Order: sequence, then C-alpha cells, then structure tokens
Amino acid sequence: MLDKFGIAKRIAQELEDGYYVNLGIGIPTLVANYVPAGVEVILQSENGLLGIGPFPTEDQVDADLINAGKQTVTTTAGSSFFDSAMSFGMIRAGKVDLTVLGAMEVADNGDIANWKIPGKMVKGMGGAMDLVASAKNIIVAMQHTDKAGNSKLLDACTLPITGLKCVRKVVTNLGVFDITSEGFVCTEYAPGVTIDEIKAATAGRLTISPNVKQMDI
Amino acid sequence: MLDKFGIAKRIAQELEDGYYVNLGIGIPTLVANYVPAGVEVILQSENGLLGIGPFPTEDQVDADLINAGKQTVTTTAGSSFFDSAMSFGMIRAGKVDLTVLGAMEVADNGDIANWKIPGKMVKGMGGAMDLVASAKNIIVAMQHTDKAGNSKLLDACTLPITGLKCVRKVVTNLGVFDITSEGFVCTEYAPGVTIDEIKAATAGRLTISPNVKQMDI
Amino acid sequence: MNKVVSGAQEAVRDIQDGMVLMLGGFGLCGIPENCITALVDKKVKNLTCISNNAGVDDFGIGLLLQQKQVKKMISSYVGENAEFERQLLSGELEVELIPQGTLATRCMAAGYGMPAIYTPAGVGTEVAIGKEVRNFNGKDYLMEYAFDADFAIVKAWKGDTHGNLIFKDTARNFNPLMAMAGKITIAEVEELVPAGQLDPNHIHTPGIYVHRIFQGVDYEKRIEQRTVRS
Amino acid sequence: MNKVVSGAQEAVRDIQDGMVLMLGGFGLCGIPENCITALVDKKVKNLTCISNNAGVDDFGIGLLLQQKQVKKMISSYVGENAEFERQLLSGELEVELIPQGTLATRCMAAGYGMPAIYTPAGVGTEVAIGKEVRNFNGKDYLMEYAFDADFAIVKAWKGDTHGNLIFKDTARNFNPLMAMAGKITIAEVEELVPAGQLDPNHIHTPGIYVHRIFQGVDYEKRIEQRTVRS
Repeated sequence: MLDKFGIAKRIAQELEDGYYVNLGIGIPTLVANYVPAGVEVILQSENGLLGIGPFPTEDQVDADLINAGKQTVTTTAGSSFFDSAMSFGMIRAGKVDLTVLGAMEVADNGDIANWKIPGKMVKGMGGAMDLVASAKNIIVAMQHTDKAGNSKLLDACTLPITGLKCVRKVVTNLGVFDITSEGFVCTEYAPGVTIDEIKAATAGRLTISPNVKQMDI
Repeated sequence: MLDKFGIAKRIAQELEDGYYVNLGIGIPTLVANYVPAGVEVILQSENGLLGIGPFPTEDQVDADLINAGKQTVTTTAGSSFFDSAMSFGMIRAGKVDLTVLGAMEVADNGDIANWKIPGKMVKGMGGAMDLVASAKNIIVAMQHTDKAGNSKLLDACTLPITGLKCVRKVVTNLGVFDITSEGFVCTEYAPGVTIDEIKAATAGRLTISPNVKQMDI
Repeated sequence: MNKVVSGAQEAVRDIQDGMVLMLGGFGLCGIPENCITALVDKKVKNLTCISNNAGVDDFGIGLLLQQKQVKKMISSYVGENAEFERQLLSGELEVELIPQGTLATRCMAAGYGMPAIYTPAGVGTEVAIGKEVRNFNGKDYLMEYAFDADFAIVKAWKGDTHGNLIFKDTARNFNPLMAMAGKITIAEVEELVPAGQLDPNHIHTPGIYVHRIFQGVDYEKRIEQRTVRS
Repeated sequence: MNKVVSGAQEAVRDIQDGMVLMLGGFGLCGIPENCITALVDKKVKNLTCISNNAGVDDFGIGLLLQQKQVKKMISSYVGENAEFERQLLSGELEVELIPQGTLATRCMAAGYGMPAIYTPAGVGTEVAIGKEVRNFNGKDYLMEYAFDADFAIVKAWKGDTHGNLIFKDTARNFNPLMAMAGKITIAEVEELVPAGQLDPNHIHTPGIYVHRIFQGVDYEKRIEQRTVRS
C-alpha cells in the first residue's frame, strides 16, 4: 500500500518532457518532487504563473510571489506572469497537458466531487470547476477509501459534483485505475496489495486489466 | 464655407481635457493639429497604441511604430502599447470618449455609411464597424455634399450601412449638425454660409436651432 | 488630465452605501490595502464585494467584514476567515460562489465590452442552476454575464500620472481585469512616477482604464502561507 | 522541452495544402517575414489565411498571392494590393471581410477556450447576415465564433527557448492573439535568448502557447506610409 508520497511518485511517472502541468493542493503538489530525470515540466499556478520553482529560502521570500495554495514560492528560468483571465484561458483552451487533483469522490464515468460537503461550511470551488471542465488530461490523486473505510471510487458521486466525465485516471494508495467506458480499469496494484483487496475497496464498476501488474515504484 | 482644415479646427473645439480620442483617417486626423491650449487629449490608435505623438523626424522613423493609417508615428509621454483585442475591447467598453470619423453618408437617425460602394472594389471595413457600434460619442467630419453636389446628409443611407443610429454630430464645410430625434439640428453655420444654402444642401430632415449662430473659428 | 489624488481617503470619497465594488488580489497578495482601510474609516455599509477571496479575520476584506460593512461577497474561495463563517451561518452575509476562471473572465468581459461569455466551468453542477446551457462543437457551456461594478479598486506595483499600471509577479492576478471593468477605477500603487517614465511596452493596464491613482503608504503585504526551504 | 527549430523552413515543414493559417501583423508591421518566404518556397497551395491585411503586391502575404497559394483571405482590410484585386475580381480568390475588432476577438476567444463571443460590431449591416443577434441590456450584439486555425504564425521582437515572447511597439497588434489561437504556433523572433533572460513580468505571450521558435534573419521591415516631419 502506498503512502501519499508513493501516490505522488507514481503520478510523476506520467510526466513527459515539455509538459505543462497544473498540480492541485495536497498530494498533487508533492508530484513536483518526483519529476523523472531528463524530464522537464513546467508547473502552472492558476493565480498567474508558469514556471513554479521550489519554496524560497528565508531571504528570497516575497509576498508578491505565491502559488495557488497561497504559499510563497520562487520561479524557474523561463517563467512568466499573467493575469487570472489568461491563466484560466490557457486552462480552458486545453494548453495545459496534465492536471492532477485531489478528490472526495470519483465516479466510474469520470465524474468528480471535490469541493463541497453538505452541512459543512462551504469554502468555495476556487479554480477546481474550471480545471475539471477544461483540462484534457486529469489524474486524481487520493486515498482509495475515506476514514470510515468507504470507497471513494463510486458508481455515482453522492457529494455535489465539481465536473462531469472528466477524470481519466485515478491513482490511490491501492493502485492505478483508468476510467473507460467500462468504468474503472485497474492497470496496476500497489506493492503488498491484492486484487481482492482492491475489489473489496471499490464501489464503482471495476474491471481488472488483463495486463495488470504490480506498480513499478 | 470651411475647408478641411476648418472642419478639423471646429471639431477640435469639442475636445475636453483628459479625453481619450480616436481619430479616423482623412480629415479626422487633422483634428490633432488644433487641440486647444490647456487641453490634454490622448489619441488612441486601434492598432494598439494610446498616446500617438507627431510624425517622426527622419532619424526617429521606426517600422514597428505606426498608426492605424499605417503611417510612421511617435509616442507621447505616458503612452502604452497593447494588442488588437484590448484595443477594440476598450473601444467596445466605451472607454474612448470621442471618436471622429469620415463618412460617405449620414442619415438623420444617426446611421452611417462609410465603408463600401457597390460596384467598386471593396477594401474592407477595417475597424470602422467596431468603432461606430461601440463609441459613445461619434462625430462625423465630412464634406456636406459629394462631388456631384448631392447631399451626404440624408433621410436614409443609400450605401451599405456601417452602423446604426450611432452618429451624434456632423461637422461639414457648411456647419455643425446635432443628430436628435428631430433629425439634423443645425446649431452653427460656417462663416459665409447662409441657412438657405444649408437647407438646399441637406436632404435629410433638418431643423434650425433657435440658438443657431455663426461658427466661432 | 488629472487622475492623481492625494490618497485613499480622497480616492474612495464618493463610494456610497450599497454599491458594488471589485477588489483586486488573490488571497492577501496584491490587495488594495490602503483603500480597504479607507473604506473601513468611511464606514460605508451594505457593500457587494467582488473579490476572489475574502481576506483573513484581521486583514484585507476581513477588516470590512469585521465592521459588518459587507452585504454580499462574490468570490471563488472564502476560507481562512472565522468572522466570515459566523456571519454566513447567521445569515448576516450573503455569498455567491463562482468558479475562479468564470470570475476572472466575467471581469474581463466587462472591460472588453462583451455582455456575456461561454465557459464549460460548472456545467452539470449546482453552479449551472438557472443558467443557459449551450452546446458548441459537442461540448456544453454555460452563459455567464459580464460583471457590472460601480468601482474597481486595484493595487499595482508601479503607476504613472496617466494611470498606466505595472504589476509585480503574482500580485497581478485579478487586478488588471478589474481595472478594466470598473465604471470608476481606483489604483493604489507602491511607486507613482510622472507619465513617460514607464516603458510603454511594459504597461499591463493602459491608463484609459484608470480614473484615480495615488501612491499608497505603509504596505504590510502580509503572507498567508510562509513556506521556506532550508 | 525542445521548441527551438533551425529556421523558417523547419518551422513550416508540415504545413499542408488547404490548411487554415493565422498570420500576425497589421499592414506590414510585425509580419512573420521569414515564414512567409518559407511558405512561398514550399509552394503549399489552397491556403486560408486569417490576417488583418493581405500585404502589398511584392511583400508580406502579397508574395503568397503572387504565387496563387491563397484560396481564401479572412481580413478586415485588403487594400493596397493590385494582384489581390485582380484575383478577387476574377473569382480566383475568396475574401471574407470581418470587422477588425471582431477579427481580433475571435482570435482571443480561441486562445481563451471560449467558443463564441458577442460584439455589437456589424449589427444592422451585411456583416450580420445569417448571424444570431441577441439583445443584452437593450443593445443588440452579434454572436461570432472563435477561429479554428491549424497554424498560427507570429513575429515577435524577443523570445526565449521556452517560447516566451515580447513584442515591440505596434508590431504587437494581432500577434499575441494569434499566438494563443493556433493549434500549432510558430514564432519567429528578432532575438532568441536562453530561458531565464527575459523578465517574467514583461512577457506578452507565455511560452505555453508557442510550439516552435527560431531567430529570423534579414528582416526588411518595410514601411507602408513613411511619414516624417521636418
């Protein structure tokens, strides 16, 4: 079974040289730490930056330079700043190659719920709805089940929807799941995890790929 | 009767301090030469410049710095460059205070025709349709009659329309005409021109303002 | 041409109770600190604030919330604010949540004279309720209207006496969009220079969009998430 | 990340007969001279060119017209070109005239993922024929669709190896809009520098929009109306 770093590390294997990538808050942010050698990716921050660099040293901290999680950051060589309309314009136009998001629930048709829990204070969707409605390649990074052990991979979302039929792949602590017309297709299982465990933990339609293999991580 | 310089000079009296102004090709361009003392206006060029300066000296000529008439120009202090979408965005949003255009015909309801003559090679409307559809204050600068002596102030345009009900004022070689629900209202006549001459030269609905006076020019 | 005002107090002088304001900034980054303070001092009430976020309890728009000057927030994300939450749950405060890209583009639309735009964000969600859905090339889009704000209040890095603005880094965010969108636009800047001193190729917001400008004072520029590496 | 190509010939290598191209520039100002020459050399035919103007007889898009490589021009103004006029009158060339602001905004819409925009330009004119008219707040607007171009070919002043672009003066015009709009965008620049040498606050076109970039050669930068004062 993977921890959150393992999930991030596995998703990093999806990165290709020259990709523009938007990483959501939480596990997705960790993906930046595992970019494979020889692969150059450019991270987009939807508050108006292409080319997010590492966190600053104490003396580099600049209040005017933050990421979408409002953390202080730096820039990489070749970065650019732009306004929020252009930022979401490039997202909407499909210029971002890969988007990695967290989620509360994913349905086997690719629907995603990740912004609101009825009865709890609603903080807002931020840029999540724009991202899921427009990104051409969305990978969800999340735990396979919630704290009570309920599957987060469902046949239909129970929470308010963020976007329809948009998730292409889910990477959880248990494995990797493509979303196809057949529902979730398990293509890889995490080290130490059995197919039966995956079946037991998944509520949505699930098929096991004939080529399923253990994750190489 | 005014020559083209006189028309430009009279229109310049409409300028107020701080105005952003778009001047079309031809007589409108001449208006820039008669900005009243103490009045600062900023000229917009729809190819992406606020703050058009005078023509360059020989050694200032720069192929990258032209106006909408494709003439080499210079900039004034406080100028800015922007792309064509922002340029027409500011026009469409009504940020330009005054637009001065030439015309082939103006109707007494404010319709304007200034882009196409059937049977002749059509060069295109350029930015004229955007300007007339959006500008909040449009003054037309033109000769009162065509070369054959036919009125260009009509009850309805005969040429293909550029825009509907948009012209607010017409300044011709004969006088100044507001466009109101009553049609053309003559508020000023040019030196040496009689009201009867104006009536004879105007085909659209025309009333003479009770306060009509000779142009102070 | 006289756009320069003495300071925030003069800049916000005619902002009235019940008006609709746009306020630039993302989180606490690039917010018009001086004008927010002036609005608190002015005690205007029942404001509708269009702003991506609502500040924190004791900074940014949070200061207006503390004084109960805000009737309605139009934002994409409003966490990090306990007083906000209290007012929302008690019904004192109205909140309209809008996808961030939609929020940005509705500002831009206003500045570009476009009455409405189409975006796929929110299709199939509760954001779509009551909105027109239209299909283009096989994909559904929501029609969203341009904002209509009485004032836009923005913060820039440098500005000149003609109102030209340059923003720094991610403090740009919504500021240039809102600057275009206000019927009256107020810009506070860290450094105000005479017209002609900024490179016209570097201007982010041409002065035509800016009606009042002043050099702000005492910028705190508070950091929400100070993250450093060793 | 490898966007740098050896020159115009490599940049346009896969432009095929019948494709839709956007070409930046206003008049002869800011046009992609190198790529136009390469397209002439390549002898691609039946092109649809979206460009504000059509060049002059012996420069700019006029060079493509001379070789009868253009099937259709989509422009706002096409004067100053005798060969153009001849082909148009003889029916060899198709022309679609579009208001300049509409042309610009349809490019921007493509780059911003907006399938359609509303503009008042052309309402009540022959431009409106066959188009949807919609009233917002008492004013009529035409719905106009985003362009869909196979390639956008733009000219910038400076660029870096990541594809970031900076334009100079009014040579900016349609270039950044088209750069955003192409499925594949080619940028030729006067000066190409390594990533990191351009100030990220001065970038007009972020590199995400640019797929191929090269430093052009032998720019003529012809002037259409050389006007000077003494």
